[in-house]
Amino acid sequence: MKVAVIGIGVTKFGEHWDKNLRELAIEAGAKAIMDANIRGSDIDAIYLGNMSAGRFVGQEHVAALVSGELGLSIPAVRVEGACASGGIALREGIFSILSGQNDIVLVGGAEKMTDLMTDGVTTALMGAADQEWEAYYGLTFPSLYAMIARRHMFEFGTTREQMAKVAVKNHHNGSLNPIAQFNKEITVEEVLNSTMVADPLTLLDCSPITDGAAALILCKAELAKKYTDDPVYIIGSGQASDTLALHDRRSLTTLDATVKAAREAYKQAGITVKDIDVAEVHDCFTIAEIVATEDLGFCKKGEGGKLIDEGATELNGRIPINTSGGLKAVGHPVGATGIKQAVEIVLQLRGQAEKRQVKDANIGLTHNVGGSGATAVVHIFSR
Amino acid sequence: MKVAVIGIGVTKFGEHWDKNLRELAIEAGAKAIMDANIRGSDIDAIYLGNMSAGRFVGQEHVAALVSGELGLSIPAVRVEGACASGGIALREGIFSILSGQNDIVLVGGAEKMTDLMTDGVTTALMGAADQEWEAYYGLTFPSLYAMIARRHMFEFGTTREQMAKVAVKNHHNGSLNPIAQFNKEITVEEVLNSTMVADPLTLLDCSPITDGAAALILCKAELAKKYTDDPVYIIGSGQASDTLALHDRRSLTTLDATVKAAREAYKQAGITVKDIDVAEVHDCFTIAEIVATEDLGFCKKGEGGKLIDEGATELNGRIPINTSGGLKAVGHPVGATGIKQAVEIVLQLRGQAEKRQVKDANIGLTHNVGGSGATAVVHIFSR
Amino acid sequence: MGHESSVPLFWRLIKPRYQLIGTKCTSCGNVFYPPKFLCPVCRKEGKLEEIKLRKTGKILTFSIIRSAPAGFEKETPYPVAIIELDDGPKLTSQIVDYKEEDLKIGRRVEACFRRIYTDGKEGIINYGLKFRPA
Amino acid sequence: MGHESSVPLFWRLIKPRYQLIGTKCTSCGNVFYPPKFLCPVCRKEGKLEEIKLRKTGKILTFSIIRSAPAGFEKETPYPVAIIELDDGPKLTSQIVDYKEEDLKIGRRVEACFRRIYTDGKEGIINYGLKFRPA
Ligand SMILES: [Zn+2]
Ligand SMILES: [Zn+2]
Repeated sequence: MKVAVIGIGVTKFGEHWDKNLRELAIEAGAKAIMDANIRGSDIDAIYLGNMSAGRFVGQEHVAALVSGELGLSIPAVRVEGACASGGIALREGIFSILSGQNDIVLVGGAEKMTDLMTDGVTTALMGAADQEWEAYYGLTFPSLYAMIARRHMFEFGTTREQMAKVAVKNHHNGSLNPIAQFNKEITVEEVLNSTMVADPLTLLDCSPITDGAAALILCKAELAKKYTDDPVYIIGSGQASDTLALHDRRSLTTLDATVKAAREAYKQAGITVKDIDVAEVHDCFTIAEIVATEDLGFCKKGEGGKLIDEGATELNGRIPINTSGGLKAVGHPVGATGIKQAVEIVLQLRGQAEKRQVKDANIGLTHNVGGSGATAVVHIFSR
Repeated sequence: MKVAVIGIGVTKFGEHWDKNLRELAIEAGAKAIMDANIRGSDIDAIYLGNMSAGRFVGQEHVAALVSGELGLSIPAVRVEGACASGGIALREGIFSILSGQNDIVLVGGAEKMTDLMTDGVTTALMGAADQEWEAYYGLTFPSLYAMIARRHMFEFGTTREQMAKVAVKNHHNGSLNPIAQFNKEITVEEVLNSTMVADPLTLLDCSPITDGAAALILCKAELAKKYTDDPVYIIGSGQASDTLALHDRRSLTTLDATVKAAREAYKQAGITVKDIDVAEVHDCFTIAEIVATEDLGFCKKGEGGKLIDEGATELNGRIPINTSGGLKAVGHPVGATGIKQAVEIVLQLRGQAEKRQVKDANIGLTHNVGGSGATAVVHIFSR
Repeated sequence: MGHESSVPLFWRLIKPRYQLIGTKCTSCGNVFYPPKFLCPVCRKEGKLEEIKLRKTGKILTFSIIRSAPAGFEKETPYPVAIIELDDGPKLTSQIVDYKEEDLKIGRRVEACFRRIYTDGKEGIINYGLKFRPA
Repeated sequence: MGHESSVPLFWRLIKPRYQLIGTKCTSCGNVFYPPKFLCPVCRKEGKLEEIKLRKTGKILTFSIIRSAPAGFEKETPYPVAIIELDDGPKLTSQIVDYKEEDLKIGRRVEACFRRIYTDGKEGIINYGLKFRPA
């Protein structure tokens, strides 16, 4: 598999009181079109990842909305897999090129979350979990990941300090990222002492509520050099599913969907985890990054806490993780996240990540999760 | 383009007080798997069309839900384009096979609408239109199509009787279809005298609120004969977009997206409209079928009313349209409709449509519209 | 409209909704209402500026709603229309202060400021422009 | 839960929710709760029948919710857990009638019938099973 990324665009992530969903999506899309130096009319199709515009702003049919606002009449497809909507949109865009139907595709992700009050957002987000057998009993997303955390602590001795260090690292990276919602460094103590949301997770273990959009221009690999001297290629794509409800899974401390999606992506790319130079993983909660580093193979099962202790995942570590600041510090506009991860990896592979730049970044990975792990999507990027 | 349909499955359409979304989707999926005579483990991916489970039943992430309930861990993608969600899911399933990534794909559509009260459904459905510039002013879907109808009457002299005849024909066809929500014949007078919903459209001009699901098993064309002696092939697929708001369009009496999608589908299939033997078109309202027959080329612009007067679209007419009973009589579970249309065409091409069977049906067409025409999807099927 | 709406969702659009302020592309000259964020004709080559539109136009098509969405139940029946403004753009709104014979294609209308609906959840009253015979 | 729920949405699931009735596949012997419509192991070769499960099990993991979704605000803080029933299936519910030391992995619990929450919109009171130390 080989498809080129020839353009990227992203809005500031944060609370955009003055902007609506369509404006955010169009801003990201227009930036990507400019970056790719193509004309809008060169685009053959639009894929838009969005989790819940129906509940956040009352609007479905958002891909056609964006296409119309861009003055295009091309196929426009909204793709949804909860918080993995962006990653899935990217896959569908890739498939549409590999199928021979399209040459150039705009792939975006967008979410407008702050038009609802916080409890409304909490409720809407539970649409990613099992409505009848989890949400019905008053569960929240923090509590689902808190239960993963508690079990991980029980089975592997993972500590609250290790989780807090994930937040500290990602806030540090975010402080170097101009689009990040949070630009302030934090300390382990601040994480541990912040408001308890769902034991053992505090507010600073959780990614925030965010508005934002991101976009990529994909292009058939053979055509890429026509548009840019510096294309980044996607060389592997894996996706897998698991039961929607956390309680139905084989394990509470491994996301089998991540393991399976990663295996497929590595195989397609013809690489092993050792070849990865930089990765954006789905840290919706601090524990999620720890579990992800294990499930993706950056360390053995149960040693994710040790990995963060060793500093291996810092900007200058063995395997820098979430150089953008992750969902934790950049923010998590759910449908946009998977595409924002790709934007960061493209910046890293192009050598345009400025103060966050990782040395000799040739191969990068994105890992995007839906819900508590019912969907996982992994992509491998190469210069 | 060539992809095979080797299995079909559909639930009864109607008010399923005793069944939830997942049960409906699984029923249709399991039937399609049985019909294709494959094992569940043969399936490489699931594509599910669903418009608004988030608002109808509080559940997003529905493709992973269905995959999990089927005991599968394969890629599961929910696709949304309002009432065209099913048609788009079919396209994405096709692309995933043409891309070389998948051999066998389950494509479904499902919607559970009757868990909300009618005014809630009316409101949720407006998510398919422009929330900020149409819904804000109190518009409803019947009123959007009523404005198309009024303008069509003004420009072309189309009559209320002609619209009513569409309902009469489709209820007749539906009376022969065991899955249809309505199994009763109706008269032109009954349509004209039923409750006014949005002038000039009455209740019997409108498709009902429906629960239901439908599914197809798609297979790489070269593998089809391994599973069935009687595959149906999809030989053309077109999709196009237009502005979300009706008022922004070039015309109020033509859906440009339908015209463009049909042109692409005919081109891919290497046929003209004259080669079509049977068609399922998007008759969410009676006027929509009249406009569709024009936009697809079954008659000249403005002559859709005449076409129905002539009886050309009846079961034994020149070009039988909506042999299933259409959205009008079978019901319109929005995300499922595009797949149900495909099920009907496959039945017709297999010669299994029983009392609705059209003679010598070799080439069929499906036409699925999202919203008031911001999305249109056209597929061509061949024996 | 029935969406559990927040305050920003509404005040964000107050200017165009209250004052008929659209956008004009200085490159191609097209005028847009509702306002655009990007000229759909010129895209990156376009440059949009705000423009106040004249309040007059004519009915292109209409309907009378008898089965309303949540929030509008008490208004039924109410006529809605697509109106072509004299400045070019087309929009959707309600018709008010009308006699039966005013509801016809081609009827000239003008914008007037009215209450649109009250949001059930937070009691926010939403205003905007409706159109009356001119 | 916050969804504008209708009556059928709830009574449809009364049996499994009130009585811990799951399904058993007579082909592979697996027991499922929440009940399945299709055996996810055997699929078309499977045959499901209803089975009443024993009310006892143990806590596999838990959390205490301090920031609740709409409808549960007044209950905070409340513990939730994933429980493995003695009959095999795992489920998610709330823990009630507990002392602090009961909240630990491995603690044995049993099901009890309780009010879950009141639906704000229509005032429907939703019941179901919670778990208490056994
Ligand atoms: Zn312009
Ligand atoms: Zn079994």
